[in-house]
Amino acid sequence: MTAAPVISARGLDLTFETNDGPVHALKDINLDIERGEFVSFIGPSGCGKTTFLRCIAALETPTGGTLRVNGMSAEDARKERSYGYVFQAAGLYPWRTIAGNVKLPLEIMGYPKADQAKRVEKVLSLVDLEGFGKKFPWQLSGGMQQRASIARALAFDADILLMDEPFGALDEIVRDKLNEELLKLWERTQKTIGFVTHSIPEAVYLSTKIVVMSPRPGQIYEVIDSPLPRSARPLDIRDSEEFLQVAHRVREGLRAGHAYDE
Amino acid sequence: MTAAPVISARGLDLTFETNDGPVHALKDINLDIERGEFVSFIGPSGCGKTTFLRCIAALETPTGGTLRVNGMSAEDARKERSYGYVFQAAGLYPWRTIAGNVKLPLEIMGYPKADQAKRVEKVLSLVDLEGFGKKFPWQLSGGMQQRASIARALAFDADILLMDEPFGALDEIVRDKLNEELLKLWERTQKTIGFVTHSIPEAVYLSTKIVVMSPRPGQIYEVIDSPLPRSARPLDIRDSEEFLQVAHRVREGLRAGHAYDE
Amino acid sequence: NEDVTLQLKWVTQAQFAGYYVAQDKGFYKDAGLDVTIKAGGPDIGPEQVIAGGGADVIVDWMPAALAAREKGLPLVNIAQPYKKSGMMLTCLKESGIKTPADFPGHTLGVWFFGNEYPFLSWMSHLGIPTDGGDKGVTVLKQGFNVDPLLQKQAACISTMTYNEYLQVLDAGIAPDQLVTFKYEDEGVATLEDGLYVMEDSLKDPAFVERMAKFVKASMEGWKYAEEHPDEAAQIVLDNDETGAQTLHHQEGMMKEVAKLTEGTDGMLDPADYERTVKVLLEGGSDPVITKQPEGAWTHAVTDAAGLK
Amino acid sequence: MKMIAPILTVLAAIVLLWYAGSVALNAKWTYDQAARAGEDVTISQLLSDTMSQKRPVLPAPHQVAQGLWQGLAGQAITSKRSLVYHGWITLSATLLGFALGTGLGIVLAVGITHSRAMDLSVMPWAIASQTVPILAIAPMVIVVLASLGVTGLLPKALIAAYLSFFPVLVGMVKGLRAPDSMQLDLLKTYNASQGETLAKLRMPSSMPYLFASLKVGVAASLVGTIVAELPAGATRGLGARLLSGSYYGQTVQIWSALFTAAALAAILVGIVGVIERITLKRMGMA
Amino acid sequence: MGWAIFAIVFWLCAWGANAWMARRYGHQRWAQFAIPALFGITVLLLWEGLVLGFGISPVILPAPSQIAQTFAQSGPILREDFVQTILKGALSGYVIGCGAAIVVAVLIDRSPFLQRGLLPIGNFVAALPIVGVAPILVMWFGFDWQSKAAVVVVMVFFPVLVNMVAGLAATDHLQRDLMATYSASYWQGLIKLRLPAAMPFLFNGLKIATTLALIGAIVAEFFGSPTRGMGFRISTAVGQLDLPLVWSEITVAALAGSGFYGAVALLEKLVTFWHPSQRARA
Ligand SMILES: Nc1ncnc2c1ncn2[C@@H]1O[C@H](COP(=O)(O)OP(=O)(O)OP(=O)(O)O)[C@@H](O)[C@H]1O
Ligand SMILES: Nc1ncnc2c1ncn2[C@@H]1O[C@H](COP(=O)(O)OP(=O)(O)OP(=O)(O)O)[C@@H](O)[C@H]1O
Ligand SMILES: Cc1ncc(C[n+]2csc(CCO)c2C)c(N)n1
Ligand SMILES: [Mg+2]
Ligand SMILES: [Mg+2]
Repeated sequence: MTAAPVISARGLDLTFETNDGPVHALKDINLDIERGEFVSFIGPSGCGKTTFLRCIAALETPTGGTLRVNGMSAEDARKERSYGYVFQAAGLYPWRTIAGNVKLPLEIMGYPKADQAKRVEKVLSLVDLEGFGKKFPWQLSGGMQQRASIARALAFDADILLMDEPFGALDEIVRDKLNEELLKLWERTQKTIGFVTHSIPEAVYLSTKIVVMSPRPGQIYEVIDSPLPRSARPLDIRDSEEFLQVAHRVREGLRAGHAYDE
Repeated sequence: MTAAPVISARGLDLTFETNDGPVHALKDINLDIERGEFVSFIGPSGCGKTTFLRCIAALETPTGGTLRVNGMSAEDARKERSYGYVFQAAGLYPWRTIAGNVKLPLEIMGYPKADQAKRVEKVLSLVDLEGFGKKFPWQLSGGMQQRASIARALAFDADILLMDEPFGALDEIVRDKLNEELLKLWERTQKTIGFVTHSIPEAVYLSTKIVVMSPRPGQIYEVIDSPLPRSARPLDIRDSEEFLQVAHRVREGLRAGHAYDE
Repeated sequence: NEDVTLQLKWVTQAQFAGYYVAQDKGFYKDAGLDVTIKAGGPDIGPEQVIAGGGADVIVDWMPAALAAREKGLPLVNIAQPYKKSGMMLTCLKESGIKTPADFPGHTLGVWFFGNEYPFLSWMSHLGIPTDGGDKGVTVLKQGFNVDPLLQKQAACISTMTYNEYLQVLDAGIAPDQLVTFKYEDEGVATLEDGLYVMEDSLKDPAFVERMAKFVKASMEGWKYAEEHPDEAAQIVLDNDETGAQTLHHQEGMMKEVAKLTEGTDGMLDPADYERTVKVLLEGGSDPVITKQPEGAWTHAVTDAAGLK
Repeated sequence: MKMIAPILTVLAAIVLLWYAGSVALNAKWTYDQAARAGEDVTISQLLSDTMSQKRPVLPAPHQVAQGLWQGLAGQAITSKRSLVYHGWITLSATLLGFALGTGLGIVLAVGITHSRAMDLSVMPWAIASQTVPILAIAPMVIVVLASLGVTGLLPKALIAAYLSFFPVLVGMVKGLRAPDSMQLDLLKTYNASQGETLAKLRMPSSMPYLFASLKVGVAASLVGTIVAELPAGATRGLGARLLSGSYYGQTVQIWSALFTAAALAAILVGIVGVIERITLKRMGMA
Repeated sequence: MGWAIFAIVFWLCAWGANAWMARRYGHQRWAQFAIPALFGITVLLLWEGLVLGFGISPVILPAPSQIAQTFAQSGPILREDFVQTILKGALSGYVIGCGAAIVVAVLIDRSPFLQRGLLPIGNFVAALPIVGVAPILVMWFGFDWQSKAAVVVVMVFFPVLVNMVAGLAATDHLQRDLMATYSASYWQGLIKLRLPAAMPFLFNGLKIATTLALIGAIVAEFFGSPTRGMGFRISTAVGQLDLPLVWSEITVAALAGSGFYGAVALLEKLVTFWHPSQRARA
């Protein structure tokens, strides 16, 4: 490809200093993500998926290597409001209603008032939370809170969508539905998506590229390019031969990552 | 069966009052759970799984119906320390280290000091967190926090184990491992286990009984008794015909529950 | 030795030199007494202290003592070391005030906390309202010091000849820049700094005897202080626990105080008492006391002390 | 070093403003005096005079510094003119009062969070108690206590405690109620007793509130002691120094005592802050 | 003696009744008034009983009945003083002082430089004892209510500052990270996140400040005032041994203070309804 990658990491390193000695969370990460790609991260718990996503969003400062986003530093990209981020925990503000929480980024980014209400309504219905706009976060179930936080990240038009296990607390049916919706959104908007998941089928179903990571120190074990067609992925593609092959490769990689562990 | 059920709900009802009108979270729940059963709850997000588990643990007071645990009220059972509870969110105390969090119930229940340290070590290694005892919760990844909270509930010997999506944030490999460990523990200790999950295979693999719930108002759609053997369930049982049949039934139930929704 | 606790009306200063001298020179000890002198302050009502049993005898001004008596606290004057009143109103000449007739329209600083009675009597004598109207004066509750005058927040302030007036001079304002009105000269003087005890306690002859010794020794102290003002000032200074006083100021104060205590042996002159009562009763619409007090003084103690 | 530069900068700014204030506020007296003497004032005369008045409205910084130096270092520390001597007297009562007040505040807060009867009946009266102007009843308290034979440090400490218990009470009630329902539910499943819930959950999570309250409380305690020193005979302690300075218009003495008191408060607050940082750090919260 | 015994017995009974009421009806509205009221009546009765029973002199401590009488007779005086001290002195000082503290807390929070430089010095200045400050402020701002308001400003500043600074720091990592991903400006982060999160702390400070404002305004009048105001009246009445009037003024102060505190607490309930400490009792 000729266009410069949207996200490009070279020799990225990150070590946390803790009371208990340093933790080497990321080691020598090299990765390019092109515009419009859908990249999934998968790997054992604690292998640095969240940390890497946070580096991309400039929430964490790498202790080594370089990271360019949209041709600038991650920090500058953040200032340009290039990211929509779905955190691993919902992190809703308790003093705002669900609708208020979803509206928050719109207020901050200065969307017109009328547009705000429309968008809130749209994304809330996208995640099946119509009618819950006026409730407060603590009045919602865990899965509903997670969906609200997804709605919050989808409410505005960010170039790059970073999602940290967004569907972890959802049942298969909703998950399938949201997977489809996400794919539609992605096709429609040509966003670049970074997606952390623990579900191998989910990763394979959604991604154009799957990054398998291994822990201690967190590093990239393997990058698998999906041979599945880029657009038009019906849910039953998951029974196809190709799909199962990729899934198998991912599972092997994951297992190997765990083996590292021992 | 002749023995009285450990948990017995009759016509259980629960309505939350909110700023925005009442929410009917549980409606006419009837369910018996025998000693030593492993019961999974599955259902769309917001259907009342957490609420029902909380009722059993006497953390929520039903607004109607009766609920008996071990032949007494849920409240009395709680006072007898019959429950180990894994919450949907990890809920670790931020001012305690991981080991300190796991030790908390042991301190409260007055386990001898020497025993405490041994148990903490044992359960931390059970959930693969050896060496993280001295870290604080915010220094751990999401999945590690969840595992710590599982360790906390397993550290002491409760009769009844209530687990609210304990493995939601874990990858397949760890999940499989912990599933096996949990089954072993269950067989060894003959605990009664209530288990909320969104994963159909997980529910089928683990349970003797699967409760499928549907939302608005939350109610039991179907109770499926597993035909799988009670003990000795190797992981590959998941490829067996019987397994797939049960899984299919559960999926149908779940789908029907969602249909309710529309 | 017998114990006596004396509660002063104000902080340790030469105003109470006699008692400190008597203590320091051993006059009390010689009389067989162990005297504890408790300093006062702006928030200490000696009347309250004696009512609460915190003192045997107090130094008080007669207007306050008589007012307390009417309120149901039977205080009795047993001796009167101060013959004359040291109170006055000090005005800046530049305010244009020359006589009391010029007061209306001006702001006057007054001490409250039981010290406002003489002022209020005087104003009602003059027929000047104190409500701040055009024809009357605006009254300020003056704090502890002379700043309101220096800052020109008030045209006149209350001063004692022996203390605040000296401070005004000390601050750098010459006497010829000031106009003063002594209560003594305006015919509204009331008795200050007398010794008072609870009426009940006088029923006990032993107590009268003890007070007699106390008054006698105190008067010896006063006489000594009048004769040795500089030494007395030093003694006062030594007794000041705050360490705030200066010798210069205490010496000045002692000299002025001596002018007020001279010419008395400590026995209350009934004529002075009558004059004080008259001034207080004539307080206009809001007199300090409403009826002639009964039994508010006694010579029993001074007689027993042999002061003549 | 990171601390010093900003403090010095702010300090320098304050001193400058202060000098300007001295000149502005003291000018009136200079002009008045000149008018009385029939003289004119030049700018340089104005500057030098306003910064060296005996009874300034606002003493110049160097005058206060001189007074402080005199009071702190210019005397034997046992001398009645030593600010160290008076400061110690105030400090000892402050600490005793602070300990009593903090203890009372915490005990009441614990009671209030555990007993609805106490919540409903004590809180309104604790509030009412604070609206009683302490300076008004302090003399009576001192008189009553003295007649009961309680004298010396204790009456002052009691008044200091009276002022400092309230901030601690308010903060701790809030702090003890800060744990969210999941944290409480966890302990419920263990059937933890109220005492255990207090020790293992409520206390730790109230720490940020507690320390904010302690800082206010220790300052309040100092104020209480100083207030109590007035009617206690106004003989010893910084309160007495303040007051007696004020009788004799010794502005510099007032300001020196004031600064000593404020420095004491700042040090006490600073100590609480250090303890806070250490505690929170050990709790992994800072 | 009989009086005293009766009072103590009544006290014990009322305590029992209150505990019972709180347990049974603690969540009902009437009980939330009845319980503190009964408690208050008990205190007053105990007081009356002890004063009568032990024959305590009214110049030391007057009986509540006597105070009530004076209170009823002194309406105009009490009202005049209330307006002077509370409405003019305390309230204006409270608003200015709390406002200033909030602004300074935000400034401090904004700039690490100021935080390191201003906070220690802020601690210092704001911890100046009222009795030392009051005479100086009277000298600067005159005898009327302005100087009282200035004293109140100095008094309330510190508690509000400390709490507000603590409150502005009371957000968790996740909440702040969210703002960072939106690249929210400083002010947006402040308004949308840190101010709401600081509210539970701020209200702590504001509540403490209500009572401090009253104390400040009243005590400042001890150091010079016009011939009205609660502090003036109290110190004058103490000098005149008119203790029932003193306690009447104190009653006014207590009522006003409780009302003031109650109003702020109500506002707190409305603003921080989402905080666990408020939700738990809802
Ligand atoms: N404290 C509360 N106040 C008001 N409504 C509540 C409260 N807790 C739960 N609910 C409502 O009760 C319903 C059931 O919630 P519950 O948490 O039991 O769902 P759940 O089945 O556990 O869902 P999930 O899988 O998403 O965790 C939801 O509609 C939720 O909004
Ligand atoms: N703030 C921190 N301080 C210290 N160590 C940290 C911190 N955040 C993460 N770590 C450590 O970094 C490693 C990687 O954490 P990270 O959260 O990236 O894992 P993850 O891949 O997202 O795991 P999971 O799937 O469980 O969420 C872990 O070992 C964790 O303990
Ligand atoms: C609040 C206050 N009340 C009264 C006085 C007056 N006073 C009582 S005794 C005495 C003699 C010594 O100067 C004086 C002046 C004051 N100054 N301040
Ligand atoms: Mg993670
Ligand atoms: Mg749930």
